[in-house]
Amino acid sequence: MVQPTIEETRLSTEQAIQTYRTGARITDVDALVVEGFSVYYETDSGTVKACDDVTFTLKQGERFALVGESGSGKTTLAMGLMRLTRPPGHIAKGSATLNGRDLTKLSDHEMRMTRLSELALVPQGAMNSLNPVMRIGRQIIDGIIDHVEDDKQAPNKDELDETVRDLLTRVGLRPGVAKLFPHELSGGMKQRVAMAIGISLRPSLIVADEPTSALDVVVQRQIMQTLGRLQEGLDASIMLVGHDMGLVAQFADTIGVMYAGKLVEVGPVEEVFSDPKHPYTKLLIRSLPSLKEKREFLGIPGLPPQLIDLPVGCAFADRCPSRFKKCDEVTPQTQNLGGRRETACHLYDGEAKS
Amino acid sequence: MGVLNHFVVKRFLFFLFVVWLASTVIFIIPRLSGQDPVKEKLLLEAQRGGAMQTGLDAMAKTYQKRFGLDQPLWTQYLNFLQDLAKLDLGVSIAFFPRTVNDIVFESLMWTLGLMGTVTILAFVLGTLAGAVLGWPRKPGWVQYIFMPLLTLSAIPQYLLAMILIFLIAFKLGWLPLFGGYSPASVPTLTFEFVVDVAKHAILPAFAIIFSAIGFWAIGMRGMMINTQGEDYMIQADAKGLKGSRIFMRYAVRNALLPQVTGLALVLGTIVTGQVLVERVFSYPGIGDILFQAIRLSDFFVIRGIVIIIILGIAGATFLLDVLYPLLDPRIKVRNS
Amino acid sequence: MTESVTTPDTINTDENGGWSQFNEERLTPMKKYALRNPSLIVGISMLFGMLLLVGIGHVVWDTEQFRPLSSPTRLAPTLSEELRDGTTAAFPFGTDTQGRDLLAVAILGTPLTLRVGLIAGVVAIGLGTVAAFLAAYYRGFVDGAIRSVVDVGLAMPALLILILVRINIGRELSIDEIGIAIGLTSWVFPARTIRSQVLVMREQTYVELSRLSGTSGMGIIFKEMMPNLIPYITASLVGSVAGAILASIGLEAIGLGNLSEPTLGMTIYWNIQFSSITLGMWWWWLPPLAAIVIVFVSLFLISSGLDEWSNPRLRKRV
Amino acid sequence: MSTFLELDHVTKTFGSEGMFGNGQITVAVDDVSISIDEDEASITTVAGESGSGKTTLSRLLLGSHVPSDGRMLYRGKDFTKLTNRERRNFRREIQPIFQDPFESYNPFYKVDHVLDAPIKNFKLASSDREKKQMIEDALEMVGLLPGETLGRFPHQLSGGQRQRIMVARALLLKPRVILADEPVSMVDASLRATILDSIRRLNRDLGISVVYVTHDLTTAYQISDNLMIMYRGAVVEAGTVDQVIPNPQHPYTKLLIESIPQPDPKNRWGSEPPQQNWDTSDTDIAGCRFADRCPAVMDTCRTTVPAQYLINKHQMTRCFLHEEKGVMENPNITSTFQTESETIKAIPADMSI
Repeated sequence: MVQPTIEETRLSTEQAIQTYRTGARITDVDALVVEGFSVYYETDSGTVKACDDVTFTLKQGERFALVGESGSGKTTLAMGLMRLTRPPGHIAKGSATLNGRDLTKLSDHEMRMTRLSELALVPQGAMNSLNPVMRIGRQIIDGIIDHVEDDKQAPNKDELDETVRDLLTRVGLRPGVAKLFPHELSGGMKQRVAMAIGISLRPSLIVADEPTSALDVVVQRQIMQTLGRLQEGLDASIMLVGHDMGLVAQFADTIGVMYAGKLVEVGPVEEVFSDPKHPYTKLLIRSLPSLKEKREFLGIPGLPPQLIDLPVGCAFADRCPSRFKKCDEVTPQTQNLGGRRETACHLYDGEAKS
Repeated sequence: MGVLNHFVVKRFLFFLFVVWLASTVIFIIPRLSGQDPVKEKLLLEAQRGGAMQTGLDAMAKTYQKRFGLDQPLWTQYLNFLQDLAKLDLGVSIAFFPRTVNDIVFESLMWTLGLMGTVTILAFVLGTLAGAVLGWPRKPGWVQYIFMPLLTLSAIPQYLLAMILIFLIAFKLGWLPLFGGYSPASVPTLTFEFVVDVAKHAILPAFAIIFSAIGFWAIGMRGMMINTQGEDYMIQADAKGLKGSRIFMRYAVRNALLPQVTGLALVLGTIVTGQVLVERVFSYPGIGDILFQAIRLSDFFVIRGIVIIIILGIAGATFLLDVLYPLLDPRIKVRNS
Repeated sequence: MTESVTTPDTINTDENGGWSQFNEERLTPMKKYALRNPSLIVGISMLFGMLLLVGIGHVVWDTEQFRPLSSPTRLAPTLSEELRDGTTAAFPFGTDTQGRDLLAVAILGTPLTLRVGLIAGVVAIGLGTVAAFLAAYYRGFVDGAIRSVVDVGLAMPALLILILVRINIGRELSIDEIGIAIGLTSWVFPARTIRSQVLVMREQTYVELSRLSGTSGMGIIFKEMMPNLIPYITASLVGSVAGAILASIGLEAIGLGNLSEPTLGMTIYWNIQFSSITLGMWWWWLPPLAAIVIVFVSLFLISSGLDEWSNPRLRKRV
Repeated sequence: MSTFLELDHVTKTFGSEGMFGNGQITVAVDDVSISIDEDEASITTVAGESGSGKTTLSRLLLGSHVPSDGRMLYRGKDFTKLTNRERRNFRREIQPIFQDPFESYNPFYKVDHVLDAPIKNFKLASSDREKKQMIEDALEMVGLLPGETLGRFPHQLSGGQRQRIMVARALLLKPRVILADEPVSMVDASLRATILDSIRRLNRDLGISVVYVTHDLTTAYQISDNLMIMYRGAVVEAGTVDQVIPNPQHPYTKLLIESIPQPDPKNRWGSEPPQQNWDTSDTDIAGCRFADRCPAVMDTCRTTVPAQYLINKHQMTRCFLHEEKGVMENPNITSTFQTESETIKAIPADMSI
């Protein structure tokens, strides 16, 4: 297996130091506006509302983390935004406006051209997301040449080779990797290749779906820091989908917490971690073990509900320590609590600001 | 490169091993039954007397000398292997003194010509059909056209051959009923003769292709459906690639791998099917010779044909094994 | 449950636990699924429909007329009672050049051919499964030896070996002997495919856990692996039966069958032998051919139905 | 105090040698000496990244792998020389909990099957009534209601429930040691707590020793007493968890702890660390395996294998930075796990080689 030399990566390390200047990165331009977005699965036993009525806004340059347990609908939402939902799933309602265009209204061809060029996916489990019988270089080039508009000249071989070399170097890989097959790379290297593909057309939004779930902590940190550095270079936004609250705390600017298909809380990472509003978020953060202090483990009692034919009311009510009568009668709506803080919980009824 | 050589050498040694073990089985079978088909055949001929009478002594002597039946078993075995190494398959009993090589190699050309073409054609067409059938974005009508075709694969090739003979050759009279070429024509490389041969080959070819296409299509369809679930297929979509590229370079390219492995596994079945189709059409290939030899109890010709076929299958398997790493880059590393 | 059972709570666990659970809770979804699997339903109905017709035939028809010279020769299908020479008989399927009643042949031949296939299939799958488990479970030398035999076997078409054996035995084989011989020569393919299934399963965590729970080698094979392999082995069995029928008909068509048995393959042999096609005697070759086609198509449908069952990915779509 | 299980200079290599091999050898476990005591139940974490050898080590302890070099001793007796009866005892006394709770179940059976099998195979119950009681007790011990779990198929339960049934299964066999190989890495964060809690209860309430194999130092810190850090087959640092986590001495341990994504937005990662170089095969490396990534690398590191240096009586490391502290007298790593009262001698540095 081939790895970049230490010298090669040290070059990039220096750039990485600038990664956390949040203020300088986020602009006030809306990159992605998601409104009432819903993905349903029609099954024999009923409609599964895997992702229901999700609304949020992602600013240009922002790192937005979507967290939740398995089955909470976070990956469904991400795949739905890319319009990669497979039958029997379908986008039931809502809109997702990326740079002023509603993705749900695009034709199939327009959507195909939008993928990678404006909206790129860095997939979960990069292990298998590369075609095992195709060289790395070719897999990077593929995406580029399939996005050349009909009336434009395709780049020639030398230009493409140069692009591949450049992309690989930028994600911290040796240019020679282009000639290798996926099985000749380690997990971390494959994830880097996936990132090189993701940024190849300078997208304005990168959807990173659990990009480091199968990797070791040191490699995970390297990958996330590289991803952050690449985002800086592109002025792009990132939607990080994951379940690891630690990773979110390290990486994201804004966090959105999903539970049973709904977005239950949104807010700046520092604020949500120090002062969570929704009881689910509170319990989730309380359950995280730390290296600072030893204490008893605190889980969240109970299990998430089945998503088929959810009853009216709050889906978290059964597990909620603050449950009261209204929780079983009215489905809570998202309310703004000032700044960018939002939550869908009846505890805050009456505190809403507009 | 060193690894590749290593790999080829290993496969070749295995090829030799297969041929050796198979030949040994062939050597043992007659010894197990306690019967001697050769002696019986000679007796039968002697009883009949007639035309063969004069040659019989010479034949018996050659037979004795060649096979040294008075010698111990292992000497016979070594002689057998020695002859095999020289590709000397012995002498025919029914057509003494013609050698088996002489008889078999003539018909081998017909068989190889037909079977080679037809197997490759059926594999390619069937794989393509299966690829389309297993593709979720296929046009709806494809299902209705191809699915009945798949059912044809369930019908044995030689029965399909009979139906074709009845409909096309007998009822409609469009193509010849049997044979490899018209009895009247002279086997030379003239245009007329080539056309004649082609006409005779159409029906047997179709009989084999029709039933084999379905077999390959079913396998490929299954592999295509399996491939749909792979992460790299989702990623290919997420990359915004053209449908045609995802189909060919991502789906088909990967689904093809088990398909090729499958080809190596069913070579034996292919040959058997071909042998029987030739019998139905009286096609002058190896199958027809085999049938004649069975009728005449010409043991050495039968044994020769079996050995040739085994050599062919083992050889083709060896070739596929050696070429497979070109298709699947992961093999070279595993090296086993 | 009957009164004789003293401790009812012991029934649903223990030795037969797997199967009783299988019956109670698994059957309902299985039934539901079967209805969505038309291949399986159609295949099974076709096969049993044909066997039913054959059974009725056995009862109502004089099957002794399958013998040569038992009937007038070269008679086209007729339902009329009066014949040219004055005898009264009906031959709805006609007769051949040697005076067999082709209806009697069809009634007798179909089950005979299925019998050869079934015997051979069971022998082949039995041997194949045992070899596969020995190879995959014990590994090492056993596996090496079995794999070599299998690889060599794949290069030796069963039909050719059967021809060699048959020539050397020098006498006609009975139907059952043909079945066993085919089974003995065609176990390598199932052995190979089942072995790879077992190899995958043997690496499953639950197998290792069972071993660490003190389950013996046999226990692991029969309790942990077998139940999950049953759909696959059943599908292989159907495939093997079809393959064996194909081989038996091939053997018969080439002239090495049992000349006194009216199997479908022998009927095909007589057809080829007497060039029935060029004689225009379509009624001679059509019934055996149709019977064979029905047998193969129904086996094919059953096997692809079972395939779909044992391979969930194929199951989802169709 | 008596030793239950001991690895004595155990090395495990994989790879192909001989005529058809390609000559590549992976050293999965490199000269490790540890022991698990019978009387003093503790939780010991074996931590490291993938390829560190932690899983191989756990398979060695389970008896699923045989050492390539060195010996494994079960109650003082060489593992390869055990009688059938002793081997059977060994099987019962050390029980695993695997990573993926779903794959631990045979999809053909209800979850009851995994609980029935060990009782039957080891003849732990004399009647069905007793068996039922045992199963229910074990389930209650891990916080499950028998009525809500028994009689169901694995896919009808949550990942947390499935994994807790696995803990209950191990419990039924009354083992001396439970070997938990990444037991929570495939379970959602909110469900992890209950599983780890039930493992900890086994240790505290029933006196069962636990070997916790993980890549997650945070949970390791929370539940374990002792910690071993592995890197490419070698134990590079070991000691009590309270000693190692706050004061890591090996550069690799430091990097590992720094890289943990802490759930604290105010305490973020530093700069990007260098990547690992897998170019060199295990057999090529003459010195310390971490040398090519080490920020504090010295010339000796590339040529000589560091010995086990004793930092203090609760911590040892294999790093030349601590050469002056002296080589451990007792090669058994677990000797650093001992309590305050016992003293451990180190050989002065100048005498060591």
